[in-house]
Amino acid sequence: MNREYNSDEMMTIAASRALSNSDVCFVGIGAPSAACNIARMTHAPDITLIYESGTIGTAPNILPLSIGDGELCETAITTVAVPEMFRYWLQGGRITIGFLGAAQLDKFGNINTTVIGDYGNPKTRLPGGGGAPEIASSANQIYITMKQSLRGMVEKIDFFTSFGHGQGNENRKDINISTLGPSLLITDLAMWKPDPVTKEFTVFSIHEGVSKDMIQDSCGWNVKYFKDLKITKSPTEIELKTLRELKERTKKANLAQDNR
Amino acid sequence: MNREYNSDEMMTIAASRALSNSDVCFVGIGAPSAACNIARMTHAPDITLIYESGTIGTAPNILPLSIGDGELCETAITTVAVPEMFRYWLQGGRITIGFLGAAQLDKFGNINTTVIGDYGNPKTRLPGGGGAPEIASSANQIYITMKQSLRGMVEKIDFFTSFGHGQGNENRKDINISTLGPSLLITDLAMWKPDPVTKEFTVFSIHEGVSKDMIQDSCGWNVKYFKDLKITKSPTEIELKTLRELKERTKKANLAQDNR
Amino acid sequence: MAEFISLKEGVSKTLNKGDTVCFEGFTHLIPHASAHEVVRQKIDDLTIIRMTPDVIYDQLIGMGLVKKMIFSYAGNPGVGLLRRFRDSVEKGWPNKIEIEEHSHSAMAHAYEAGAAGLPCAIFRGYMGAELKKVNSNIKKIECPFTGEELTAVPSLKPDVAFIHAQKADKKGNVLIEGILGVQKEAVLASKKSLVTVEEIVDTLDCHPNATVLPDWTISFISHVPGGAHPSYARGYYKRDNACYIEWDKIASNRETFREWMEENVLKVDAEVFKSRVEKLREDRYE
Amino acid sequence: MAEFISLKEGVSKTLNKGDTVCFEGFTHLIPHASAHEVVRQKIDDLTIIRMTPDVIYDQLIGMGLVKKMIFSYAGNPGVGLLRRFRDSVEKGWPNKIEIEEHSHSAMAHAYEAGAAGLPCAIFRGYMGAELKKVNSNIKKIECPFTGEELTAVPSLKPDVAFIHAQKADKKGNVLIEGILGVQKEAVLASKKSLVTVEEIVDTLDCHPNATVLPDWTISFISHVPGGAHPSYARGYYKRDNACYIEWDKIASNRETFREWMEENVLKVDAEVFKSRVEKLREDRYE
Repeated sequence: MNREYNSDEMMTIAASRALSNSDVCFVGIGAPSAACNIARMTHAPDITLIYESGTIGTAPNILPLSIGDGELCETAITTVAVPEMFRYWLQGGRITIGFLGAAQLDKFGNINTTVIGDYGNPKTRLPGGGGAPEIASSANQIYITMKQSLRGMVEKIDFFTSFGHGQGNENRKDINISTLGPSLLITDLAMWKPDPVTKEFTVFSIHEGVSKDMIQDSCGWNVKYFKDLKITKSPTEIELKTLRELKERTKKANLAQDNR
Repeated sequence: MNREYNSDEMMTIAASRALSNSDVCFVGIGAPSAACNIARMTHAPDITLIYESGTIGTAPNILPLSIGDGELCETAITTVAVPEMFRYWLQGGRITIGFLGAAQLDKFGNINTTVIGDYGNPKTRLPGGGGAPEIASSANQIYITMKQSLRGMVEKIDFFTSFGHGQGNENRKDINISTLGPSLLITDLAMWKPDPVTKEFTVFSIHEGVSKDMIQDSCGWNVKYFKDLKITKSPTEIELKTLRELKERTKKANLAQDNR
Repeated sequence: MAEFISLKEGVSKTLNKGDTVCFEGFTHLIPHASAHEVVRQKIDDLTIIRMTPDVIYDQLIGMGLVKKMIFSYAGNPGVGLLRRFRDSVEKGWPNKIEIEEHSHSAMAHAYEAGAAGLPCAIFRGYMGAELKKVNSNIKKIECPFTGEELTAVPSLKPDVAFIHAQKADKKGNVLIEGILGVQKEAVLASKKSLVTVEEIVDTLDCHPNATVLPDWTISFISHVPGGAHPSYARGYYKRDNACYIEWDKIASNRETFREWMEENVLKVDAEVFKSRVEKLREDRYE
Repeated sequence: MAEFISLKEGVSKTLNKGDTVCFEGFTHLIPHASAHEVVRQKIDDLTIIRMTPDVIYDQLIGMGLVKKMIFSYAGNPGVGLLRRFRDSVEKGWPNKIEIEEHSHSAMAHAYEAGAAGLPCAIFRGYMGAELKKVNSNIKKIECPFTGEELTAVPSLKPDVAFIHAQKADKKGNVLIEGILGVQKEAVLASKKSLVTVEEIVDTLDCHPNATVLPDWTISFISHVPGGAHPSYARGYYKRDNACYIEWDKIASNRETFREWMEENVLKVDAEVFKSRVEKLREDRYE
């Protein structure tokens, strides 16, 4: 197997490592979905994955294209109606980790997936929040994963789709949110966690082969680093193999449909 | 078959006649349950019977002892959880007739099944309201069935478990209840419906062979009669046969368990 | 993650003196074995919650373990009144329990709100009904859009929920089928839970939308075949209606009640339930 | 009581110009055939509701039939943005639709409240989120017991709900299995409903707790095999992911969009759906 890997693969694998067997994970589609399933297929076989379509304890063999693909239901422990999902399972406080992506993110973990420009007169109308506004406050912690870009990681987001640490410090407590909020950011270049006081996302681990310049050049805010900065270990053979086989199976399954 | 019948049989059969194929009936246990099932087994095969245990469209072959007997689930179109039953089905306004019994009843159809005597220091503590308080306001109409007695049909009930027409007249509208409330009372002696103005239960049909004295002697309020008073037709052969066979099957099924 | 445990140990690890506890079941799947174990362990000062307190609540009250009961219908289903409950409320024997009384709709909404992590439930209820005069946990709330006056009750969040279910798989996922009652809500609303099951199987292998409680929502699972008797477990055994009718006689007298409890609860253990349902097994009638 | 009817007649009897309507489906069982029939009948001035408006809402908007949309996530699932929705909101083509935007949790609670006959839903939501600044249908409400500030939204009560389901029995009881979405709530919350089904069977013969809508909760049932395509129907055919990816290209341009609609919607009828799923039938892969 080719042990060379790209930054996307590094991102997904680094994110997967942050999950454990005892987590109950509310999974967003895209990068979060891949990371969660790699975790399940490698070191955390007992992790509980929940998709907002109502599928609880799902174990897909291929990556779903949407949050409601058939594979999710077929492999789930049970599938509940969507109102129950949001009421009993998310709002009920049963989720340990809400795993989100972002179109725009600021350094306090606030996310915008609603609109670029003015809400009433948008430059780009994005899909909107979906489950995110309540995932952000009901899940015990939030992990965020996204590729770095100046367009994505910005000083000021255009719209507060979901609340991270707000203006930082104790802002969450100030508005009576009792959950931890964004506690981990995994990009294609580094791992970030909030500064214990200011709550500003701060790099604690740089992926192998990445420079500080690369991180700053693709981030719209002034990047800070923890003192005991680490290097993220590159993907192991088993991690890479699992990820690539998963992507291959997924591609094949989709092709099977296309070639009709 | 013996065409002689008792007043209990008359009551059940008279009650069953008031139901139609298009009714969606929330069924209380005891007399209401027998009446509803006789209707289903005779002239209203398509009637929908709902028990508060969550069984929708049930068609038991024997009478259940409780509201949650296995027979109800086995013969139902579907069985939902109890919260859904009260939320989507009762409160959702889908019930055409709520069929209740009563320990104490007043002439305005107000029902007491909570307590005889003072609530805090009761003479007899009864089971309580169960579903009745909301059946009384959410079902489109309420049918009540009970055997007449001076203890049961009283001028003043000790506790308002469920609201009928309150103090009469437009009292329901006054407290913003939009459903019709008690619209039929079937006793072992007569059929009653509310006076169009005062809402006082008034006899419109006397069961065959019953005298006005018999009705008054077992009723705690001053009985009134509609002008065009009718005679309730005695049970037909098919009605009696259906009721007796149902009771026989029920007895047999229970004996089968007892003789173990 | 659910831990498999004996009922005796499970009860002692789960329930403490003074706890708020529900033993839910709506005619079907009533956790009799668990309640009897609580009686044997004499865990008292309890606040007991149930929509339809019946025989086991009569027993807990009669044995003096109860401080308060939150309920909506206290009857022996299809038979009549609860004698021990009445004796407590009417005559204060063995102690006068405090009661918080609701309607079914209120309790169902309150369990739902508990499962949904909310502090209260709103519904259209108690219109013209007198309970709201004697229960301060029934309040008004106004719809901010229509101005309609609705009713609010606090959500139910017991310390412990006991339920009985048909099956658990080896991982601890629990399946409930048939009349579902409020058991799922009760478990999700409670801090801790113990589920007794008829059977432990390799995999549940059930309908994709069947009511399954994942293992991580449950504290303890005990294998107690027959544990619902004289209630029933769909697919396993029928309701023992005769026992319910008999209970009316047993409970009518303090002496016969105590004797019955001595013989049938205190002197035995959870194992007896298996034999009690032997002759009610469904295959006998099908 | 549900009436069996052709889709064409059913749509014309159910939906009127100016109505508030939802075509629900959460990735699974999306009622494409019904939406296309609405397009053919040019019923306009609609307020369309959906948690996850996707391709069919893009189509309704692009065809100029929509006045307002109430929603929580407007995307092409797994693919990207909705081009026709964007063109309307950003450039006003063919008209600028009004939007009322919520979160999923808010919409789910609002459908539930609609089904439960309540005027509003309360939940713990939008904490720190900006939507409540731009949507006046998000209000505060205080728990009368704890004082906690909760959020209220008006319940959803559409004039008409369109859904697609696996089966109806001959009486008109409808079975939904797999990913259930909010379809049951949507039907129960709506004044009228039309259900397209894959199959009509003698009896549903299903699990006792399966999601069944009794015949008397439904206005019309139409037999439209394949009626969810390119969405899927569990047990019948798989999701046509390629179509969703293709839609991104088709919808990116006003001209290609109009042409596609002309060829694939306006010039055909509901019969075509059957053939569209022929090669996606599940047995091909199992």
